[in-house]
Amino acid sequence: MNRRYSASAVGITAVMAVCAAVVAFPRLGDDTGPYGLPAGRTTTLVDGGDLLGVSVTFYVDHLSAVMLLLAATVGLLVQVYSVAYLAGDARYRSYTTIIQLFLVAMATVVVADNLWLLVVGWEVMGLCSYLLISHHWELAPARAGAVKAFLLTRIGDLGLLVAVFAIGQTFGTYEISEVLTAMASPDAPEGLTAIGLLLVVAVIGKSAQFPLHTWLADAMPGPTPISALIHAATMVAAGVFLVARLYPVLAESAVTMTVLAVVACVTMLLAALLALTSGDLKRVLAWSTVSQLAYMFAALSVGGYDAGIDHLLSHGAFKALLFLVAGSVAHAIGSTALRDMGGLRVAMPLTFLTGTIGFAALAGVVPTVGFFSKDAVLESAWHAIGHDAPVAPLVAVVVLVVGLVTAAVTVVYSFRAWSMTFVGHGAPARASVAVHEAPPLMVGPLVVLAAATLLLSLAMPFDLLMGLVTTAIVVAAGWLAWRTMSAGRDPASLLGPAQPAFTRELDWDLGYAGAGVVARRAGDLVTATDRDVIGFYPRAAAATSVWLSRVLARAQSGNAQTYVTVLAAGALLTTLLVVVR
Amino acid sequence: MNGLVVALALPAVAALLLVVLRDMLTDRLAAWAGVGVSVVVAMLLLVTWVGGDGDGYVAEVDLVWVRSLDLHLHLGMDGISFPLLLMTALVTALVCWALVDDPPRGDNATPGLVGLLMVVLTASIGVFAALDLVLFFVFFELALIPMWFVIARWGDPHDPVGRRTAATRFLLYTVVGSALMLVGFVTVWALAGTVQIPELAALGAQLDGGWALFAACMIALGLAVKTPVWPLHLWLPDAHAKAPTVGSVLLAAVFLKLGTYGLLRVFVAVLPGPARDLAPWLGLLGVVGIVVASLACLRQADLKRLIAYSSVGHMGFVVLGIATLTEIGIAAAVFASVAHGVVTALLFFNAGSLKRRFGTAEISVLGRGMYARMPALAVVLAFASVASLGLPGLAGFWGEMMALRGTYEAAAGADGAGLGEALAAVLLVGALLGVLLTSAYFLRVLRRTLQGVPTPHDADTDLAGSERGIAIVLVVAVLVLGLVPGLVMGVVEPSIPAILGGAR
Amino acid sequence: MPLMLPLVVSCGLFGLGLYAVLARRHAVMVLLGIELMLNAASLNLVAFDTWWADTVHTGQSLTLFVIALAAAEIGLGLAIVLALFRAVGNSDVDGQEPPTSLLAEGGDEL
Amino acid sequence: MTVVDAIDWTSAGVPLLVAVGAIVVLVVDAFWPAGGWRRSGTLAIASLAAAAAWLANGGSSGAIVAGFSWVILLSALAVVLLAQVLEDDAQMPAGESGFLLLSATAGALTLAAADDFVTLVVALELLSLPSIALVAMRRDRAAAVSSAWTFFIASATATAITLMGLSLLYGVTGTLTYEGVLVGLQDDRVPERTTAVVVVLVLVGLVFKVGAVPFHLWIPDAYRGASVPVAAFLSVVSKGGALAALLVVLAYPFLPLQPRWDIFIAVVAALSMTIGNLGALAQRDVVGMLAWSSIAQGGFVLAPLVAVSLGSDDILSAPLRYLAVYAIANLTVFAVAAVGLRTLGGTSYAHYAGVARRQPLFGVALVMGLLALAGFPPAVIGLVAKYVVLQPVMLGGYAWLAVVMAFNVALGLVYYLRLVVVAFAPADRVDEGAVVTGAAVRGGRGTTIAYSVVAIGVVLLLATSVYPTLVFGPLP
Repeated sequence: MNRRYSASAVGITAVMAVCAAVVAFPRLGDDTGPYGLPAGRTTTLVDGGDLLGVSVTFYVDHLSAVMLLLAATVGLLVQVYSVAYLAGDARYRSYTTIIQLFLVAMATVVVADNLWLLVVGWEVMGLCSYLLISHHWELAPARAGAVKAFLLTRIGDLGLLVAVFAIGQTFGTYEISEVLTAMASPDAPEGLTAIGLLLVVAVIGKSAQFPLHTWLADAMPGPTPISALIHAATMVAAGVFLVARLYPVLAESAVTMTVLAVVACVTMLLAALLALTSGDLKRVLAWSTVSQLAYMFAALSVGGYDAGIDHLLSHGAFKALLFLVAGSVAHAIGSTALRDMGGLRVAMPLTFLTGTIGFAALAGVVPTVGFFSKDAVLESAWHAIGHDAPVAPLVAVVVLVVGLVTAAVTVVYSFRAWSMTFVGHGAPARASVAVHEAPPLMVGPLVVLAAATLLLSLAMPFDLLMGLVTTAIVVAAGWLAWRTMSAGRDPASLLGPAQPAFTRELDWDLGYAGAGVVARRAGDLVTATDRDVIGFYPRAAAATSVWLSRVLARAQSGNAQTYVTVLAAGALLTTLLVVVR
Repeated sequence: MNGLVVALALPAVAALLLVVLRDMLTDRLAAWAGVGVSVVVAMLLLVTWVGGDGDGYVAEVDLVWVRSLDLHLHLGMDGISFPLLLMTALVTALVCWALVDDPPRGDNATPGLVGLLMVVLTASIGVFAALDLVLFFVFFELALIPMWFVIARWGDPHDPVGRRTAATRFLLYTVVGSALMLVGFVTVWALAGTVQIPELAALGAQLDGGWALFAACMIALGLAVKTPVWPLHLWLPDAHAKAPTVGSVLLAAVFLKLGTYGLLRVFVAVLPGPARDLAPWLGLLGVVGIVVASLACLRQADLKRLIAYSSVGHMGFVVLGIATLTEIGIAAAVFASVAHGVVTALLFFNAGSLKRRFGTAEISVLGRGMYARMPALAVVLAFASVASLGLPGLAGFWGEMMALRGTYEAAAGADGAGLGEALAAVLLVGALLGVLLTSAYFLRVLRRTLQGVPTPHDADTDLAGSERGIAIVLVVAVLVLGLVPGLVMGVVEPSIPAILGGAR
Repeated sequence: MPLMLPLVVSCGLFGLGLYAVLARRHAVMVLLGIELMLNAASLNLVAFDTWWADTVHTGQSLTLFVIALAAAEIGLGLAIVLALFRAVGNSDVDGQEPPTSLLAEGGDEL
Repeated sequence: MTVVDAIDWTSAGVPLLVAVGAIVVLVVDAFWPAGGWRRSGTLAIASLAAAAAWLANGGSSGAIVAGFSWVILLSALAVVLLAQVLEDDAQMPAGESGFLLLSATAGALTLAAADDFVTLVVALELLSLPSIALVAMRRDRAAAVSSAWTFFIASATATAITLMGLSLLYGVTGTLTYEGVLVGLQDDRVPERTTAVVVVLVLVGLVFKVGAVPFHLWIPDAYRGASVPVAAFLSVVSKGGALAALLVVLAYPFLPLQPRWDIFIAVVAALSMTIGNLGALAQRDVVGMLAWSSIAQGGFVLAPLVAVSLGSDDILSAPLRYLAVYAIANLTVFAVAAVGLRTLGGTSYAHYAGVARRQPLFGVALVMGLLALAGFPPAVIGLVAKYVVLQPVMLGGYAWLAVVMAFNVALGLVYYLRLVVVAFAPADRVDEGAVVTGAAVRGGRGTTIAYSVVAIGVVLLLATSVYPTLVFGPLP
């Protein structure tokens, strides 16, 4: 049953990937940077009229091409991986269909010229994310996580909606290429802070940045390949893409960029610390994703446009790899909790090898792609100090410092997760069935992504000074982590008394729960108001009518003199009426 | 032969024949006859529209009806009414189709029920096509009593008292409102000396001052009950919840649109000056409706009531769009009306299917894990919910988006907007909160019913027969409206000046 | 004769008649009351006729009509009183028909 | 010196012909008593037809009066036809009934055509006294006499008040012709407040006949006591005559005081429709409901009178137009009640449960008749009639009255529709035990004739609903 579907699923995805490649490769050379006149190609399919401003137009440039290739590659690999991972799953068919829908939506977002088209893709991605997170809808965490993911990203989406309104109002067009042209012209509009802040709200939701950061970790009950595709490589990175796409609009306002930088710094460190204390491999990876996305935003906020995009690409590769590794491990031992793991390097050598490459990239170890791209980010912050950057030098300093600290924390939690998963001995001893290497269809994508993690380095820039600094940090932090682990202590304990708070993820969810309670109370209030206040008047009117009706019927006593009394009194009163008037 | 007149008369004749020949017809035959008539009506409307020269009103007829009162049989359609007309005919066809497999209770009751539905169809076409205020009013009222019978007779079989109460409440709310509206119409006549809508719209700007405001208030009250605008919405949840599926669908898809259409055609176009005075209030009530309805939805235990309340919210967007008095807002009103008709019809058909199976639409009774128990039904319900919560790319989004955009434009100080900048900004935030809450309650429904560990039930049977066909048609319609919004916008856009002409 | 005098008398007559109609229990007294009210009007008419020196004597002619009407009314009234007496057995005018409940039982459809 | 103007035979012809018919009926019945209902009916129809022919040949003083006369004549014709149903249960003596019916009709016609308050008073009594006698004549019900007594006392008191008013009016103006009063009232020698009181006193008698609150208490008793055709007569012919007189009086002699009496009419109208509708809400008997409903309808028909001072023809004819529609609808429903009393055995709602299923004509008649009274489609004509009476009210700027009317339209629908619903109750909802089948007999020929009134009413309502010009066109 599944085999037939799987062949077609992979086939269709492959065709889509090829199409994406055909579209993308010729445009890889259009790299004009953020401020240049749009160099990409604009294609119009349907023109939706002036009033609505919706048309089907495409704008493909270097940025789109990179994103397209990333999405297509990871998508195809995930489809292949899922054939084995979800073998025997009753809902495999809907699963693959939704993945394809997701890939179409992602492609729409990255190639859209019309902002409404982008919005459509943007939210369809959110829907697919929701549906795939709740793939195992029998499980309460999956249902809860899906709802949370949808609602929190929807907050951001509303920001995007209003941002698009504002762009339309300011620029008189909804075409991105025309907006960029307007920005590149000498008489570019000014006062774009509002638009910029609204866009920041949009990306905060989609990319799970502080303060809407919690949904991504809760999205982990979804199937692991989905985490790799949607919640690591593509959808969450769409926020970064959006900032990059409309970079001139955001960069026009220092306020916007400062806010973005602050959000990125807070998220970066916070998520890294949460990753350090998490007891679940997938949650560690999720928090690390949040943290790494913050790196990208940090880069963009200090003017490191290329660094941000490079880190997006490299992160897409190594985080997809890590999630697939986690999936492979979970597939083998049936759990994603770190305490259930350990010593898997023997049983799962290939997974171990590729996982090690992935963790190394996350930690920024030479010569993985993570090393280069993270250096680029930090270098752009360094460069922003004293040069003409979108933010004040002080902000750039903060970004640099926080980036370096986070790099150290990243090393520690990467080492912690890696060693708790693969080193020592635990899982094989505890597992009821023999743990063995994942099937070839799963290992294949791991190898491909591991190779990409190493080979993409060739395309990355290199800055010697920053490389030395970060390598020093990696060595020092790695040594610290190793010392702690070999002393038999969890590196999370390095946080000291703050550790329990981070383990509880700072109780951030209480806020959302509180909002939910408030909404439900308000709902009760509204229902009661409808019933007892608004509903009172018609009910009272009806009851009064019926009562009066009975009174009138009773007044028909049949007594002629009563009637004449009323008649005479009526004549008197009506006469008075005329006199008084 | 004027296609519009034929489309108006055909269902009426069909209703008469159905009632007269009811003993000769089987249930299925009567239902198919209803489908046939509605489809023919839809075709006629389409052909007439396409054949129109696109200038002014298409298929306009203007015959003297009551000479001494200067009342005319004045009909015509333009870009505002045509989408609603077509939607009405199609939804009626689907409603009749649903009766094929789900005949009403009672011996050979379908001919009677389809006859009533045909009357409703005539009435709705009449309202959307009328260009004479009194004619508009006649058709506006014509649909009421048939609908009362539909709800009171074939409503919830488990609650005979409740369904009659709900039907009566629906009737009385609407009748009080519409009687006041008649007072408004007469006031307009007293001021302008005519009841022909095109003439009134032409001299719209001259109708101003206290009496015009009085007329506008009366008219707005009547239409607000129908739309419904908070706090005049109380008839709606009961009526929808207790009505049979066909009734709920028609109420939601067609009846509410009579109100919104009236707001456009009569309120804004005929009384632009007072409409501008009242717009802030209308907008405010619209947004309060959005928020309040979505909060109420969070606490509904009955699926049909929930969908009904969600209609209040969606109509809030329509009202908000109208209140902005911007071009985009007017377009939003029409688009959202059509989209709401299609999406909510799908939701109600689905809820009706469930109620037919389980005897109730209580979420707690329906059980969990419907994805596994009734996959097609569950997927359609999920699709409809997602469309209703306004996912871009589906029908529900564009109307909401345009209404919000109209509000944004007002907040940004667009010329001629009906809302002040500060108020518009507040309303925008409120409406956005409503959007978020809308997502929340629909996800709650999906989580409660479709997901979770399946609780198998004897009544679990997936969509079959006409249910399946209806779902397919509506899903396609939702997708088409969502993916090609320009289709409707192309029709609506040229007619917007006819509505806003006086207001500018 | 000053106009005021007949007017005052007429007012008194009318009041008296109305009182009789409203308060007297006996049917014949009620009929008498009606007669008094009609005559009060007649008195007015005649008085005004004189006061206006009406050449067409509208007041007087209407008075004649009123007398005829009064006769007809009393005739009809007495006939009804008679029928009442036959049906009920006395000519007290109140409580002829026991107050029946006009609210029939039955489901309230609306 | 001519003290009496030449008698205006053109106007007088119509009521005279009817009055002559009345006497012929009485005389013929006195000498050849065996003729029964068929003969008295035939004679009555002949005299009404003769009057109609006279009217058709221009026998009227004005268009509005002619319109009212037509409505009165045709309604009386319908009532005469309807009265044939009484043949089958011998409730009333045929000859006397025919005589009284025609006398009262003559009174109503005179009332409409009067142009002098003396004529008005005589006509009023000519209308009242036979009506009271008709109520009292029902043999099969003791309550008939007592309700006739109520009717009589109330009517006599109202007449006395009107006469008192007239005597004072005479004192103020020195004349009782309409024209003279108009001139006299324009004179401001007498304080306006005083003349206003006088005017209201005069109006009491007429408003009483229209049956408006607070002069309405006799109506429910009289309608329920009288036989159904008589109640129909009271509700249409008697009301129509009084309304005509009221319109003429207000629009012509009393016009100068319009700023004073408008509040009287408006308040009475508002009270009538509200209290009439409220009273009807509790009724579970067709005739009882129709009684209260006619009070409410009286309010609707009075309302446009507030604006007669605006003087346009449309405004003057609004009450007439409403009355015509009301007459058709009300007579149709009364016909159903009259025939129903005979064939279904009673007039309570229980007798009517599911009647539409057994007798479709009744079903259609009730839908069209009741909804026309309520002012709702499919009885479009009723809705247009409501529009017609709203027009003058709004033109006059009586917004509050219009709003009251609107609320009453809604209130009225409740009880009108209730009977429709009862009649259309599906077979499975009709509890067979609760249905009072009573003397469910196929009536004799009299019933058949009465049945034809139902059919004619239905046809008229359907035709005018499609094309209201049918009824509004011929009227001024």
